[in-house]
Amino acid sequence: MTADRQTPLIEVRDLVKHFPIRSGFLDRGKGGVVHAVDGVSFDVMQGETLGLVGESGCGKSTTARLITRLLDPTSGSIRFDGRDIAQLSRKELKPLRRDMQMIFQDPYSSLNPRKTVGSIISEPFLIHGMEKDDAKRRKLVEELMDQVGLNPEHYNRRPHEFSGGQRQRIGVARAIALKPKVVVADEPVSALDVSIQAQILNLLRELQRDLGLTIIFIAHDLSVVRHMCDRIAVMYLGKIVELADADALYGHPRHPYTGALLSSVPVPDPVLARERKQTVLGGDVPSPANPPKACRFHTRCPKAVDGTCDVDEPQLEVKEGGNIAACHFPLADAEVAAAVPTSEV
Amino acid sequence: MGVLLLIISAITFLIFYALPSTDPAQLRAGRSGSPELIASIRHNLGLDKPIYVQYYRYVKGIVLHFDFGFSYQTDAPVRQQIVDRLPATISLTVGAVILWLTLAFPVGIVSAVKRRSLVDRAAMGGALLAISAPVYWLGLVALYLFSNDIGQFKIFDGAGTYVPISQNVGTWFSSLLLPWMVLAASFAAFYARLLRSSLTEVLHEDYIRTARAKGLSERTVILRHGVRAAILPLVTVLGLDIGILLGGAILTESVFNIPGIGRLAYDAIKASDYATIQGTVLFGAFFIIVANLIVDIAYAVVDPRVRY
Amino acid sequence: MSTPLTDIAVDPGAGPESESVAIAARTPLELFWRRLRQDRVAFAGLVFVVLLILMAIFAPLLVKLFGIPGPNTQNAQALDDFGTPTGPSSVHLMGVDQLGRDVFSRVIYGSRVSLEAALLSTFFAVTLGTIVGMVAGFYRGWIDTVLSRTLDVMLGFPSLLLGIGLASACSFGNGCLGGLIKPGLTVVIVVIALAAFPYIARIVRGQVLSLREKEFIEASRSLGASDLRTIFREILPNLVAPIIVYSTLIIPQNILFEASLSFLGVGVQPPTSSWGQMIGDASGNFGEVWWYMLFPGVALVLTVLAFNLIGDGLQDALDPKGDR
Amino acid sequence: MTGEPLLSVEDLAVRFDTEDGVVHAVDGISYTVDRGQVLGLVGESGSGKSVSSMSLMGLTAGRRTTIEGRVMFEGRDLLTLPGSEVRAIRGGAISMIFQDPLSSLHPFYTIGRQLIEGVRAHQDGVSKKAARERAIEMLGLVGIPDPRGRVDAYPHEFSGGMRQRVMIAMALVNEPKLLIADEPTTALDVTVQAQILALIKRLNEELDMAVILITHDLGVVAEIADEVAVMYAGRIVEQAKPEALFEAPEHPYTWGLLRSIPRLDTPRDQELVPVAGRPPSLINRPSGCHFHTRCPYVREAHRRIDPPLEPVALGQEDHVVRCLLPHETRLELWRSLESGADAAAAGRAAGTEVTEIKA
Repeated sequence: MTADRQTPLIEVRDLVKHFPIRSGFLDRGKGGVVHAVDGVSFDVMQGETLGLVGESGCGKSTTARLITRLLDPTSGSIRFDGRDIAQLSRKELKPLRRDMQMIFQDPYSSLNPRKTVGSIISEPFLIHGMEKDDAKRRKLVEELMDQVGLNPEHYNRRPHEFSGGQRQRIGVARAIALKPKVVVADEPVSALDVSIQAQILNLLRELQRDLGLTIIFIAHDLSVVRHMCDRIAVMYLGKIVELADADALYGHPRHPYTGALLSSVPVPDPVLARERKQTVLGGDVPSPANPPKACRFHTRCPKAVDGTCDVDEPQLEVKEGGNIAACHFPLADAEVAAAVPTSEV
Repeated sequence: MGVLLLIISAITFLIFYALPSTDPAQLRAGRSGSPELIASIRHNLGLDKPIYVQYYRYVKGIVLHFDFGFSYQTDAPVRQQIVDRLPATISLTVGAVILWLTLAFPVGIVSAVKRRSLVDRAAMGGALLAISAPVYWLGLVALYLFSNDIGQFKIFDGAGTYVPISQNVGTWFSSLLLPWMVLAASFAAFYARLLRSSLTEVLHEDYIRTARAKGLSERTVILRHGVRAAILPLVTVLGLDIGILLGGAILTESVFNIPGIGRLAYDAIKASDYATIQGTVLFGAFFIIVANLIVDIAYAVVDPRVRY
Repeated sequence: MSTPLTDIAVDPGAGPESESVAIAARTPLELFWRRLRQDRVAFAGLVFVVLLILMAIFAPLLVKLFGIPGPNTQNAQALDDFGTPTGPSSVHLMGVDQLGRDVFSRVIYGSRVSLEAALLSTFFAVTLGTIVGMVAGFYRGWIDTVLSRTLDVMLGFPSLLLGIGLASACSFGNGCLGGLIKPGLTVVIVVIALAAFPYIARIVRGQVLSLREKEFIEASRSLGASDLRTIFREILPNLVAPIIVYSTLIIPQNILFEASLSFLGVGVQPPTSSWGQMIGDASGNFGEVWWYMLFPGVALVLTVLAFNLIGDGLQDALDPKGDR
Repeated sequence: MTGEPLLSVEDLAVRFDTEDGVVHAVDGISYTVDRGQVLGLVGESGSGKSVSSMSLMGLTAGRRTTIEGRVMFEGRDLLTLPGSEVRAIRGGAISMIFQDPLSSLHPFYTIGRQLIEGVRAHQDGVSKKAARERAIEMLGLVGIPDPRGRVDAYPHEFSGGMRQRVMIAMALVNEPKLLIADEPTTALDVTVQAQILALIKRLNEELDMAVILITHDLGVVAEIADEVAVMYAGRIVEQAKPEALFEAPEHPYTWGLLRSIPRLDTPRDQELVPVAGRPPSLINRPSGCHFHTRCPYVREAHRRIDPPLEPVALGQEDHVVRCLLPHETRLELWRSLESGADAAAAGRAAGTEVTEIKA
């Protein structure tokens, strides 16, 4: 939209996070590691919404927590505004936290049940020693409440007095309180009833427009991601398998996994559902503790070729149509057209 | 496990050798012991050595010879005393465990299934009462009411009638009846409550709904699917309780005058016989640790998700 | 997804939880009071305990009011010609003991020891247990390993045996640790607190471990909150309710523990009266002087029962699944 | 067979007595399921969709539960049958699968044992061996690789999708005529969801087994349902064949559901129109039309009059709706909404007043 979107605000390079497996009583120490995130690189441009999408265990939430440094990366770099924050100490990170905020998935567990809404939204100011004047701070918090569509009169209520959607608004208000540059939203609507989801999605878009936010939007729901994001990275077992602009990704996915994902999404249109030739993948997502060799998708891939896909790991490269994908045998337009409801080819 | 015992032995050693303001040597020498006698006893017992040397000797004795030293009171080896007293304690424990489990299971299950019914309320009220009564008082009341010496209703054998099972099975059994019941009362109550709460929770689980949806009879649902999962917390507690009781049911053994390990410890305390006290404490800790290990194994047997 | 305390509207015993309905909001505290008030049994326990505490505080006044002798007044006339104590009479409602002391009076005074020992030891146990549990649960890693192992060791002690040993070791002369732990009530309180705190620590640790997984802790960290702030502002307020419940649940245990120690003669030292000690004294000749065994025992059972009732009631009231 | 439906639910009501008052979880719903038919029950949490179907089988029974109405299955009323006969039907002619396959399987027993148990509970005199063979056969039928080798595994040794297959196998052991699937794919990943839905559809066709599919996901019902009922606040507010329901929905709540979710089959930049407000309390239900508190097209009378569930128009008996707006207005409103108008614009186009609903 603007020139801003050419400047990367966050540059992630070769980010890796391995979790040691804690095992039982006798085989302690023998345990391996979970390859939660395994060499992920991408940029987040100023003012854009980048989507991270994938199924459970793909590492999208871990990636979010690495970027916000709620987790320490095993290796790799995260440049935020030109500065590598991957190895900063907690003390060094504190000032940065003002610029980077998170919205959490579960509106029930993300708000402390023992605190009032006012004190929850005041928290960022108190932690960062801003707005020490109580009256001023209260006014600011009430403005924030108004901004996210909450009644400021409910300042002294506690989270349990609100519905799921309203609670999520409280979480949003807390996240934007310090006017951050980036907001990382981790599955912000997946715990909400469908009729409420749109309220929060619309709110996020509105705030992005008004505040010039950069958003990293994490979700498993491909329809939601499509609606919200400018660019999308599809993750599978700790790696990015495809990265493209939203239109390109949904219009002509190149990675067979992306294609299968799109093909699997149930569409509320019985006619379309009947006519489409669905690609149903076999099996489940393999365990990230023991990911398949070479191309991690080869065990489920309808196009996998023995001797290539299970031997040679494909690298991310530009494919036809501008998508960046890591695949030896990317989808052709004809295959896309048959299976993907969003196909534009 | 060995480490745990070592730590416990060190702590008990500290408590019984370093803490007391009374001097063991003096105790041993008796009230009229001359300073020379005390000094020689001290030397003989190694009490004039630094504490770590004393501890080292003590541990070495245990590890190499299973030797807990000698009683200050009787000069008998502590180990022998404990071994002599063990059968009585085992008799008391095993009988009580069987009794309380046979009581607790039906009561706990019925209470959980008929939650808030009259039966449940009565059972749980009684259980709470039983938990609230100290075992020694219950024992005294039971003796006062039912023992065939001083009792108002002469039904059971009284205190101090214990004989080893090898001597006379019938007398052994009848002498232990009252202690078993008294000891089992509060445990049965506790287990019934524990089973009730555990089973109540389990009955809310999704797999219970599945079992019902399969069309199984309510009996199968509760006994096979519910109780099986609900016994898990009981396993832990049972292991610990057996361990503790084997280490000496001090109060019960005192009240009923059963010559078990608890009684031994009690007498040793009365006589400030530290070597014996320490021996029994270590022995008790040993049982608790073994019980814990067995619990861990039992867990893996009950719950296939647990692996070792 | 976790369901908060207050959102349970549909009877979970009957209906599937996925259909839980947001209903009229109510704070956990309100819910708690409401439930507790409805629980007549627990309420009776509460009334009993309040009366008991008043009795303990005003014991001297009560004794005067009833016009009975003090707990240590020996009335030789109450012993019969053979020196055997006499049973309940209009003068001595609960009879007298071997020394001719009024049992009623001693039972009243005994409440002081029971409550003092149980409440103080519970207080120490809860304080220590909460701190240890919070540190272990919050920091996890090696700190947790060390603390948890230590707790395991402490739970691995035969606590009564050890308590007896410690109490007896410290009950002579000037006590132990250079007189820091004095014989009598102090020893008893220390022993009980030491025996009880690992339970609290374990429970608190478990609670903290699960709270720690809640996203609001993550939120607090992502805002840049310090550990201290997270512990005290986010975690501790959520621990208050469970700590209260478990405190009320260990008070009766601790009362029994004190009584057991005193029963065995290693607790509170004579002539101070304690229920357990009275029962212990009576155990020699309860065949004849049943009243000296009976009344302190009844007082003990009722007190423990009352605390248990409260504890049960609190637990039920705070149980999010409470179906009543 | 005759035209008699397999299952006929008449005026089913389920109430829970709670501390806060009586929860009207299901408030008089009626529907029928024919042999081999797939009925989709759609609704959000608290709409009563799960409670209603569990109640058919007595699975919500409890001291504080009241169940009223009639549930006719093969000529017998399930609600008045004695317990033993209901049990014979449960897991026999009617079986169920649930949302979370991990918690729905007993963690301590092998899946083989859990399947065998189901067989032997309903078929007298089946030997353990025969039951085991049946279990293995079913595991194979639902697509578990190497069923003979896996039959003695424990639930925790399976993945989420495989566990749901096990659940389905368990439901199939006694050749049910009706399968009630309660959010069977909600806990699963989208690729696995596609597998499970395909499996259910296949079994429905091959075994001529009727299915009640309960879900909050309109996409899921569109995939496999023959008939869709939309539930709100314990009632069915609209019911039709999927083609009609998705093409020309007539209830404002259905519109809300359809317009508030981002979809893959609409333009990317299409505005989402959320349903305003929050779901109503089932204890103090709104007066009149239960949806009036969230409906932009509410009129004064709607707050008083409770609309019946009736055909949308003469001659369209198989499309019923519970709404007081005139049929033409509804058509007009949906037409505008579908072309991207918001509620206000749609109201203007349809010539009806629009009320702003506060969150």
